[in-house]
Amino acid sequence: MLSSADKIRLYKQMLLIRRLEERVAESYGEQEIGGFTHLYIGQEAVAVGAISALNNDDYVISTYRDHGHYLARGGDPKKFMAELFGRETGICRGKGGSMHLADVENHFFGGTGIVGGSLPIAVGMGLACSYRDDDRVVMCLFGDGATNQGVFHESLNFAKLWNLPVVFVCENNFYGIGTDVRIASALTEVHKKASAYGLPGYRVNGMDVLEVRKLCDDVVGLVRGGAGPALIEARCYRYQGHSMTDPGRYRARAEEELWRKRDPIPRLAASLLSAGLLSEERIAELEREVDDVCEEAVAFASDSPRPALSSLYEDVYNETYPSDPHA
Amino acid sequence: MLSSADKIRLYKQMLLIRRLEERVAESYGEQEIGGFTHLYIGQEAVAVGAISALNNDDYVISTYRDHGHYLARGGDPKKFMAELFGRETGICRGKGGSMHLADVENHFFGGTGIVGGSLPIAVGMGLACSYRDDDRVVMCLFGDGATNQGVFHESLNFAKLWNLPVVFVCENNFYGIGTDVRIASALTEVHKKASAYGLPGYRVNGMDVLEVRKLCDDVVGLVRGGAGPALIEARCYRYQGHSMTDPGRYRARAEEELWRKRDPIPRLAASLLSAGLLSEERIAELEREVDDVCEEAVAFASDSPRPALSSLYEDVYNETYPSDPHA
Amino acid sequence: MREIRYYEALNEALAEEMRRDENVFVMGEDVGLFGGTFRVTEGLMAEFGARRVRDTPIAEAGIVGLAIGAAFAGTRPVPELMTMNFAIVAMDQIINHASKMRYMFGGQIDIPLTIRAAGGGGTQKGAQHSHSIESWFVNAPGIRVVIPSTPADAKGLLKTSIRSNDPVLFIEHEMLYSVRGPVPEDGEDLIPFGVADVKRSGSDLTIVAWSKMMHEALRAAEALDAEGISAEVIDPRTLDPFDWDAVLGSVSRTRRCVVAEEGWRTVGVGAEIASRVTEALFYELEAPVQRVGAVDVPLPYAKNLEAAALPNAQDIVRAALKITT
Amino acid sequence: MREIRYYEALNEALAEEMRRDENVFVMGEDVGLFGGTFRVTEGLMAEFGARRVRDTPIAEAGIVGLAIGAAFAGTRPVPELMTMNFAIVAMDQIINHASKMRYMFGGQIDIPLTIRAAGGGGTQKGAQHSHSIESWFVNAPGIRVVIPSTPADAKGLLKTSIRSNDPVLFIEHEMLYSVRGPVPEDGEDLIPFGVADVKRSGSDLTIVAWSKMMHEALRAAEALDAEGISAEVIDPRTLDPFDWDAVLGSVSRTRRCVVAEEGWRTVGVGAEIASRVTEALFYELEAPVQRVGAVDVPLPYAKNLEAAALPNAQDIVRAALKITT
Ligand SMILES: Cc1ncc(C[n+]2csc(CCOP(=O)(O)OP(=O)(O)O)c2C)c(N)n1
Ligand SMILES: Cc1ncc(C[n+]2csc(CCOP(=O)(O)OP(=O)(O)O)c2C)c(N)n1
Ligand SMILES: [Mg+2]
Ligand SMILES: [Mg+2]
Repeated sequence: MLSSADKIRLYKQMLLIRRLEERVAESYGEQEIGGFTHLYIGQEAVAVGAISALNNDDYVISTYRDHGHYLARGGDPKKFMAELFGRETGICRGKGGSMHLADVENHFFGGTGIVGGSLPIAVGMGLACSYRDDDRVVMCLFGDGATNQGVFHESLNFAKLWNLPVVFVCENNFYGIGTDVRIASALTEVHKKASAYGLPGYRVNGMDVLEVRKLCDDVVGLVRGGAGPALIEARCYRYQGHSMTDPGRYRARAEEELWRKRDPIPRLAASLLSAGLLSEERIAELEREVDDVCEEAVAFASDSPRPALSSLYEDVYNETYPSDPHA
Repeated sequence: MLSSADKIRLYKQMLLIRRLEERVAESYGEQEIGGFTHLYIGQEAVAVGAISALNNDDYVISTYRDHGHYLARGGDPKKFMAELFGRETGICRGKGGSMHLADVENHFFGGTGIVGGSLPIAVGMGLACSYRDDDRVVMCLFGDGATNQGVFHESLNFAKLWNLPVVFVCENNFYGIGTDVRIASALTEVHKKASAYGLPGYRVNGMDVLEVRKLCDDVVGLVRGGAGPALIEARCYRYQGHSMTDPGRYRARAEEELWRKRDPIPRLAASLLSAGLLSEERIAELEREVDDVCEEAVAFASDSPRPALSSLYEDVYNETYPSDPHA
Repeated sequence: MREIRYYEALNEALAEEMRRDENVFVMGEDVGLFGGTFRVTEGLMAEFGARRVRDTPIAEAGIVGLAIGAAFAGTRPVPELMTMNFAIVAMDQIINHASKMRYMFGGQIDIPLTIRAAGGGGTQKGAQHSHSIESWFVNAPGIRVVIPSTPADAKGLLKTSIRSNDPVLFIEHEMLYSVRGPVPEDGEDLIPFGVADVKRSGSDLTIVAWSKMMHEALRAAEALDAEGISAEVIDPRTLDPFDWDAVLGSVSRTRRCVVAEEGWRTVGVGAEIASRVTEALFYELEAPVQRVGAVDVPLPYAKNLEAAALPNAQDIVRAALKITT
Repeated sequence: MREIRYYEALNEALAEEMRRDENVFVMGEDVGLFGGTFRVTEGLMAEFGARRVRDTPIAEAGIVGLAIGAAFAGTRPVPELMTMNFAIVAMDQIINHASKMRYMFGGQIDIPLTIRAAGGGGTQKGAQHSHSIESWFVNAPGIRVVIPSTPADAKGLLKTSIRSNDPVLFIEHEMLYSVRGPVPEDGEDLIPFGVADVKRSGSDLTIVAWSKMMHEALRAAEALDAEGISAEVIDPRTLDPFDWDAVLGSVSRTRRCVVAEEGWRTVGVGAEIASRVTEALFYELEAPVQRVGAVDVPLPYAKNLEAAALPNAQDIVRAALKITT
């Protein structure tokens, strides 16, 4: 059972993700941020509910839509914003950008831009856990679109064959860019895809952070206990376009409105208010606290220097040789 | 219902494959045949039972273990043997060899050496059938090992999404080279993998040509009728090593003996004999007829010229340009 | 002549070829309802319907494999892989299947297949989304490599590709889609493979460049002009087949050559061009052929680093000055 | 020194490194029970058990992906892809993930990963089973490319690869596995990356060749000797990093160079070597650098055609004579 402090923490995390993402959109508009930028707005309950069920030394791995995961994992908002601004102080020294956040200190192994690409890597991290017989688990978050890639199939098969501690969390937001899951998946109930590998498949309301957290507590516990891998389908919705350049015309207005009514942040606020765990004043205070963090993050990013040109040649390899560029 | 003539035809086809494969092994030993050579001995009932259920203008596509499929599809034994001998008169002008038999006149689109590689191609041929609204079906034969490749997943998903007329026939001989299906597949009942795509999955005794034929008649009929793709698992056994260079030490002697007792050729002979559809004399005659075909095939192959060196540069493209090699 | 954008030229080519031949169809991620990530397939679904404009799952190996099979069976698929980055996921189908099956089957089949994908960097998309890897496909025989730099070339070459009976990898460039240029309206104005285009004449130096780098080369040529150096800019337009006659003819006049590409410099297509030019004209060259390409590191996100990693007009000028002064 | 075969040398390297470091493990298709398609992993399962010698499904993208993840998390996986042909199936994991993640994460991680695979043709395995595509991986930065020609190099370099903290593509050759040669018994006799080996000294001509072509180069050198031409044979051993000093040093003495590789000639690694040698030594070269490589067609099955497609000692001799007489 979660304490009220726990629940408030979840609330604050979701709020932070939401507000920071709004700042990202702003800064993208101001051309401080470039490249592909995929906002997480609408899906906050999944990242926060799922990742909070983990221990600190468990591994998390993500996709290009990684802002929410990075932040839910405890990543520094300043280093986050600086990364998106392409600054030397960014979490990846400005080399990764929005799609490739990683925060190894927090055991967050980041963002890959290749749909499905992180799944076998997650399983490999699970293999290392099993190899060393430590009791970590790996959580791998990905979209509904990724479940149609060949590596999804290979990864679930490997995980089950070797009984690896991997929790696959599919964020089913019903679209891969503009493609409806019904156009892309013969089986639209994504969690049922687990059956072809003998994995348990769970479905959860991804718009309710407490439900997500509860299921993940259970599943992570089972997986950590040696029950083998599991697949969770969290149904959710992204409120923005696929990336900053997508006006999102392929979705019905009515559908969007429906899902906006399910917004996980007011939902939790209402439930905490009605349970008397939170007051309107405290909510306003939380908003202010979060705003301060956002302010600071943007200020830190804008004040940070761009990477030195010499860093272009760094980080390709651990070990360098005379024939490497500018070695 | 099959006529007795039909059944005898199936018998003769299986016998031809068996005897020709024995010649292939001999010629490989004499170094007339090189490269990778994968014998089909033991699995004859699958090729013959499944492919005979098709119309002449249906498409068939195979793997590197393609001898049986090519022959069951009506491929010329002479051009087959000449191909394996690397001669100009081979069905692929000596360019393909054992793994890459194709016989486009018979709508046999051949042999690919990449495990799983032919599956999406089969689905694409099914797409062409559907696109043109003709009533052909595509039969795609592959091994148990191939079902763990990513393209298996992608192919079944595509086939179901677009309701394409593709019959996937998995020849489950329980091994991929030396790897037991239990080591490679989380779900060893291969036909159940169909469930993740909403496809029907069937299992059949691949050592009984009449059973295979009967199931394939039904399934091909359904698929041709528009019911969408299907997956058939035919359980069978290869009596030889994976390829000519594999002594096959990883299999238990007892297991091999068990499966040898299920040999599809004597099995059908016994059943036809006991039903009075075939006599011992006719069987001996069939053996002689088949031997003659084999003899002729080997003689044709040895007497055929090696490809002219100029042919090295031919067949890369349909249209050539001055910068192509030796254009 | 009317001017249209590169993406519009491609869109016209697709629409015209689909009108002309019922067997031509497009497929790919978001090509239909969404209209194509780069608007190249915009409007096609409205005109041709979902049978001929097929939205697919995210499964690039499957997309290419299906297209190969459909080509075997007599249709003319034009799959889009969105970007060249994702062609890497489909590499086995492209290299081991599309490029080899005709040969290994002794010429029994044709594979009339045009794989479209956008290459290139320059908009901070980072290491995994900025590939210029045409060199791999030029290395492997069996597939044509077409890489237009202008709207007119884009249209004329896409039409030729679709009508070709061989597999074609048709590489567009993300940063060229919005470039405008004159494009003939005549639907039969095709551009043949293997014919380079002299985009600018000159006498002191030959610059060979394609795709976005052709535009950098033109800018470089302007700058060199100011220094009194007359540069010829040759755009091969197709890298396989390659118009060696045009390049060697030009260099045998100018006796100096710079090759500029956006891909990594090491083992780029530029290495091949430099080698062949040197093999053919060693005793005529005044100086070694110079190669310009990307720095050999994964492409970084930060704007200043990305700009430093990618080659540009200035790099071409610098290379040219090295061998002309 | 005792002589052992190339495959035995590799086997020794694996066993020694596994004994030395508990974090080293191997995985791949048929590496365990079967003992490895080319016997390289023979006996390892008996000694180290199924935890450290892992038989996998046929799923190359998965195999490489798992190995990357395991490397992230602190182990040192040595996946085998059986052959380079199947590396093409795993191309996205190799290029987009193994080679780029360290860079795009700003150096936060190391990926100590050694991917082993056999390349090459020569035994009639046909178009899909005969690849020498090292050029693609040399083109892409972020992964080391190691390609030994002798048993001693194989052992010493495999050990260095396994101990390296960077991803390595370790390319063996199917036709070299049975080649014998002296191999030091000392388990600490490692061979460093980026140090070429002069396999034969000579003064008239430098032949740069690796893997199986190094042996063809030695044969060619013998033949040239008979013609009074003294050829030096340099084996770079690692193509990334590359020992430019050694090659340029040799060519600046001999002033003539032939590069021989088994891969397709067009945009092969030879093009890079020829280009760099020419760039550095243009005014010292007596003749253009000659490149020897496979004919640019998919490899055919028929013995006589395959032999005609693949480069050999005679081709090297012919190229050498072109620039020495
Ligand atoms: C291999 C690959 N193919 C295509 C793309 C282009 N692409 C980027 S995101 C995306 C949609 C992914 O959808 P989903 O997995 O549902 O994740 P979501 O964006 O909804 O979070 C596509 C097709 C890519 N990045 N990688
Ligand atoms: C992509 C790929 N990986 C590995 C191989 C090597 N290989 C050839 S056959 C084979 C086993 C295939 O097993 P299965 O699919 O069961 O077919 P079978 O040989 O039993 O008919 C393997 C691993 C290959 N040819 N292609
Ligand atoms: Mg989605
Ligand atoms: Mg099998």
